[in-house]
Amino acid sequence: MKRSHTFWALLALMGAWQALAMVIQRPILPSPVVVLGVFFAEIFGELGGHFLASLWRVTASMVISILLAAPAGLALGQSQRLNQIFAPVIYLLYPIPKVVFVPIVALFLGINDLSKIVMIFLILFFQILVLVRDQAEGIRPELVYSVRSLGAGRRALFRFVYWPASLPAVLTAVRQSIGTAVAVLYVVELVATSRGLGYYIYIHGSTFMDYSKMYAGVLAMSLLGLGLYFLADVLHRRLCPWQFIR
Amino acid sequence: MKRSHTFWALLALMGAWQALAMVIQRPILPSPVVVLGVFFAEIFGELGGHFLASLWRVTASMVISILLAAPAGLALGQSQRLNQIFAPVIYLLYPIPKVVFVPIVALFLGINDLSKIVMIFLILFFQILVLVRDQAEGIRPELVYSVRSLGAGRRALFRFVYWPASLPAVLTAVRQSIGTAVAVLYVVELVATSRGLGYYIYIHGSTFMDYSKMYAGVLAMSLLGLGLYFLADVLHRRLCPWQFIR
Amino acid sequence: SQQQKVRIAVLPVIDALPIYVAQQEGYFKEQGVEVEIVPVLSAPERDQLMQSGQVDSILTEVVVNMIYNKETPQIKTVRFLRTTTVTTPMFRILASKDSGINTVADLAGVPIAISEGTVIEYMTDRVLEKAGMAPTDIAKVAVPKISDRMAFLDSGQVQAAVMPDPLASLSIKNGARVIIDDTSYPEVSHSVLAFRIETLNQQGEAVRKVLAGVEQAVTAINGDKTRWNGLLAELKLVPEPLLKDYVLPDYPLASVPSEEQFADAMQWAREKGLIQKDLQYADCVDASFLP
Amino acid sequence: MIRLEELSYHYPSKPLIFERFSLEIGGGEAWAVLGPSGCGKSTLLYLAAGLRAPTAGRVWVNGAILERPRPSTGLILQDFGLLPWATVEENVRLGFKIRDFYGPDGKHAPETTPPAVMDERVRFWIERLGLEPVRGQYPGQLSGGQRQRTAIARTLVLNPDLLLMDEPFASLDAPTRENLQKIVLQLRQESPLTSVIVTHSIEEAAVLGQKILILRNRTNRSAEVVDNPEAGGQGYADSEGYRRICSQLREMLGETA
Amino acid sequence: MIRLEELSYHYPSKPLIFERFSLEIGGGEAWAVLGPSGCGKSTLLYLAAGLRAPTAGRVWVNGAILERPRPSTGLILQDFGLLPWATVEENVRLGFKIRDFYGPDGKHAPETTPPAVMDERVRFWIERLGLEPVRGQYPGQLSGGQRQRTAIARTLVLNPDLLLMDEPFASLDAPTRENLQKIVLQLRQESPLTSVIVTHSIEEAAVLGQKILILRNRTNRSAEVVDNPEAGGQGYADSEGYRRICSQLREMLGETA
Ligand SMILES: Nc1ncnc2c1ncn2[C@@H]1O[C@H](COP(=O)(O)OP(=O)(O)OP(=O)(O)O)[C@@H](O)[C@H]1O
Ligand SMILES: Nc1ncnc2c1ncn2[C@@H]1O[C@H](COP(=O)(O)OP(=O)(O)OP(=O)(O)O)[C@@H](O)[C@H]1O
Ligand SMILES: [Mg+2]
Ligand SMILES: [Mg+2]
Repeated sequence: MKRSHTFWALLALMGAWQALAMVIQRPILPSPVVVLGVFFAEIFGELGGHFLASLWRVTASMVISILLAAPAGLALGQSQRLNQIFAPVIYLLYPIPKVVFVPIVALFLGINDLSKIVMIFLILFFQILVLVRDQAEGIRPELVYSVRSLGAGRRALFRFVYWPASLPAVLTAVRQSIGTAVAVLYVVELVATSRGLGYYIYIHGSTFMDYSKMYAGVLAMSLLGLGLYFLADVLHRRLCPWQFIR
Repeated sequence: MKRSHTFWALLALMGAWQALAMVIQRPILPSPVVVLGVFFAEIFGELGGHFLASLWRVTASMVISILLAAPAGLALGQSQRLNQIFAPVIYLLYPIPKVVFVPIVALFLGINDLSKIVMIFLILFFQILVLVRDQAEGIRPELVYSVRSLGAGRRALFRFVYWPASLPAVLTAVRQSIGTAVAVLYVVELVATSRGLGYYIYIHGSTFMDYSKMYAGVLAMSLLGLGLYFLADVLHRRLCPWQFIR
Repeated sequence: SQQQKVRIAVLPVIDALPIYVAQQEGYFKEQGVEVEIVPVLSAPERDQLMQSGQVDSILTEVVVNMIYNKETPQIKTVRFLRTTTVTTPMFRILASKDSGINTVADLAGVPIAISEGTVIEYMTDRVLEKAGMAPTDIAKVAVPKISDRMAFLDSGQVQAAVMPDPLASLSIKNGARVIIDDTSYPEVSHSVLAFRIETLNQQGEAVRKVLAGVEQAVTAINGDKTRWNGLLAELKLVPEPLLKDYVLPDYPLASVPSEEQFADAMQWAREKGLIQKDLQYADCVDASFLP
Repeated sequence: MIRLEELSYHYPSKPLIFERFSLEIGGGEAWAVLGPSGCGKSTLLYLAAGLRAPTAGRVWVNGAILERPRPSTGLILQDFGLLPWATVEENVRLGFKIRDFYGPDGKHAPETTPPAVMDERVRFWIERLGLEPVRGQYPGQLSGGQRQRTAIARTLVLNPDLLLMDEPFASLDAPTRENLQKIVLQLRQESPLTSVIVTHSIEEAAVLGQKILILRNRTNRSAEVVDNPEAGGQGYADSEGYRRICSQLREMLGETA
Repeated sequence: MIRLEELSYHYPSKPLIFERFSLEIGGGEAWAVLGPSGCGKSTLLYLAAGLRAPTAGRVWVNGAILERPRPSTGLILQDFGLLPWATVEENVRLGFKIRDFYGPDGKHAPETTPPAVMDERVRFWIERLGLEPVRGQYPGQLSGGQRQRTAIARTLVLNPDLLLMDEPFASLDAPTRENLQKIVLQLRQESPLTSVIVTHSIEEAAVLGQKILILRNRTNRSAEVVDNPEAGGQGYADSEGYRRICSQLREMLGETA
């Protein structure tokens, strides 16, 4: 991703938004010009604080999710037996809207930052798990054979084949998680908090009906995601240099 | 996935649930025995109707999402140039909580089934797009060379290499979408509808505080997802037989 | 002349009963107006539908009406739907079982779970002030979903919360204690029916008919409170475990918030920063459509 | 048929493999390319096939500058490039499918494909290469030699007028290998075929190459060509000339090793 | 060293490749395996390496029933099996990394690995196989022969006592190939190495195999073995005995073709 492309993309989106706003002509979709004004006025003040709170929650929950879901996915992808046992459990739990667990999580963890991070984690976990598992399942058997012939057992295969082979999938999972994690802030940051972009958008969109502020919050989310994507791209180049040779 | 495994998985989850319920001892988590009773009493009546309404919405939105996002993902994965142009747009739009678009979608489509399907579609689209794109990017160049040497241009490469090579990723995307689509019913089916499992869970959990009915609804969602997963597995075996040889 | 449909977005609360009754009993039809009830599950969704022009009318409250109108007048309150009466409170401040809170004084500095910027917060401030609490002692925590508030109260994650009638009874059943309710200050708690101003201008006649239908329904309900159990069960406006003992409140006859009520709510809304400038009563409340 | 004009090529941030390298391969000629591992033999074929663009200079094929792979060039890749999701038969049929896909537009497919004979040709080559027993199997289920034969069948089935082969018989046993060499010689008699075969076997080069190009493990600046006009003749492999060419080649290659 | 005892094997829903097949390979012997494409040569190596379990019968290696790959068996796969995400050097070092990972437990790694010499051995083999110029490259950037040499280096670096090679020199040019054959002969002199090489080259089999096993393209029921005791001797490739063995092998294989 190049800076210039990002700039043009932003500009194009703003253009589309402006056009849509002019078609709709309603307070629910203010013009991007207005929103940008509000955004720059607020980002160094109130909005900035919400941004940081959300950044922390998103990052923490993503790190935890990847650390738990990626190895679990690898383990399942590696062993047909394990997968057969756990697949139904995953498939039963994945479709449950995790919001219903808010009170239960709060019961154990209280209504603090941790419980919000855990909520995001619950949403990300299955998404990453399924992706990494499916990827690990598709590894070419010849690779496995060749490394087994060098003496590798289950654990070493995991370390030297399944893990590096699944790294690109893990990075795809990271990209997906960024999108999902930021988006679900809106659900998670409604409960017993007054910090975070989710709260900011909700309070301005639903309580104050101040749509230009609400969209300034949406813009902040967008940019929060974009920043994390830049990081993910850098990470990808670092961790998988072999994917970038031509 | 075998039937017997699914059965045991269900049983194990029920056991865990029962244990948790006994620890918590609060109305917010009723015992699975009670919930099962309610479930079987309701599923052939009211709950069944909600189930069907949700089934239709989930299936329709998944089909639309796959049909639009998979080719788009392939196109971006195939061409570095296209990807460089569109990646920032995707990354800016993906993290936006799509719920904020409810009024805009309603404005154009009214408050009917279609607008709900479009909302689910908006959520699934980016998730599938990113996955399929990343997968298509990782295709071994030798395959591309060999097929180009047979005379294939861009379109034929798409048809004969990128598409079949990405089929497994599309099926992973289908599995992820099932989980996500069913879970977001809870967000989408709150607006101007009185049908669907999302509505059922919300109204019983948040308005009537009838937690056993709410969990009967959660169970129905879980099973709706599971059923769709069975379908996805069958599809996978049909479409990618080469992945199942040992 | 215009036989257009009037669409009303309605929350699943007992306050909406007159509208459902008018629909079921055919009062709207009798009046010659077609009404479509659009059920919504939460206030944000209701407002989204209104903002995108998908409905003409909403079940709401005066503070929200003011927020709608803070830039330009958009909607007007045309009728009370429910108010607190001396006998039946709308909202209660509850303390959790093991909190050790028994009196209003114990609430000082204890965060009370509320939903921000709504009549619930307004009522909490006013009722506690009236009971002698210093405004600086009133602490609040935002938990917009009633079910979350209830769960948190129940498990002690919050020590106090505001619950609406009739759900408050459920919490009480589970051991929560009533610290104070709004019967001590009945002027604050209410819900209203508000219409888009364009609708009022273009379809005034239809609005009048709607209100006439509601009036018929209110009279019918107040006249015989036992007749509606079937409808209540079907609509599930009252949780099942409470249904058996539940007594419907008295619904207000044709009326709108007074200028004093409006002024007090506006003062509160300005202090809270919900609105930035004073609004005209006439821009927000309109009694002229009442039968 | 092929003219390399002052061609230069290097992989990104790697040293030059070819620099102002010129070569002319006439129509109907049979060439072999020999050289140590890593000297650029495969790269040369990629360039001639239009799969890689030269860093400088030009590649002409049939009087036109090569800008994209020609539909009637047949290329057999060193690592086969079989589609893992297609059976042997589907892989062999792939070229026809691609032509069907575009229709005979002259750009992706020759203008003159008689589609009727497709099935017959597929069957013919599958049988000819002994792939009948595995026709329904996926590449993952094939032995090395079976994969290689599938790649050969896939190319020959399209009846190319220019055949570029990258070590096509490397994983085949002696009888199969000799049999396939015979097939190539035969094809050349039946049709006006130009062929370039990359091989690491000196004997194979001597049997199949009327001209033998030798590449070196450094930047190749000019073409070093050994003439071997009698290649492919009846009983040539037992002749004195053959043995002489073989030892000449061995000597030339030994130099670099 | 290796004893196949009444071994049967077939791939799922495929005909039997081996049926009650018995064979004994003594310690220190050098074997070659010849046979037409698809006859089961690679499969035999997979079985001997412990990567596939026989359908019936048993494989003994060093007096123990083989149940998992032995750490001191070296296997060179036909399709190399290089890790695409590791450079040449990292691929060569892989075996050591795995041993480090487990520590010398006797199960995954021999009990006696002196880790100090690791770097030295890696350097030695990379140089010996001419991989120095590409040591930092990924497999996707290598030529066919470079890949093959990397796979060879990866195996030899571990100093195996049993070396199983599946067409290890197939994509190498003649000088490199001869050079590597010499290396294998040399290894055998230096250490008590048992080796089995699968090849499609009759000459290679005759040069390297003291015993030559011939497999057929049908169910193999008994081992057909040609003795070639002088293989590997100085100047053997020019001797009369060599030529006789070669033509005998050619005849035996020709029969099946
Ligand atoms: N994709 C690539 N990126 C960078 N370098 C490459 C790439 N492909 C090949 N090379 C390098 O270019 C040189 C020539 O490679 P090429 O494949 O043409 O060799 P070759 O003559 O076919 O060798 P072999 O006989 O071993 O197949 C080699 O040194 C190789 O390392
Ligand atoms: N994974 C597999 N599944 C099914 N059949 C297989 C599989 N691998 C190999 N076969 C079949 O088993 C037979 C023996 O294969 P093998 O790879 O051992 O042959 P080979 O003797 O090594 O041949 P080559 O010289 O061509 O490499 C072949 O007919 C092949 O089609
Ligand atoms: Mg090559
Ligand atoms: Mg083989």
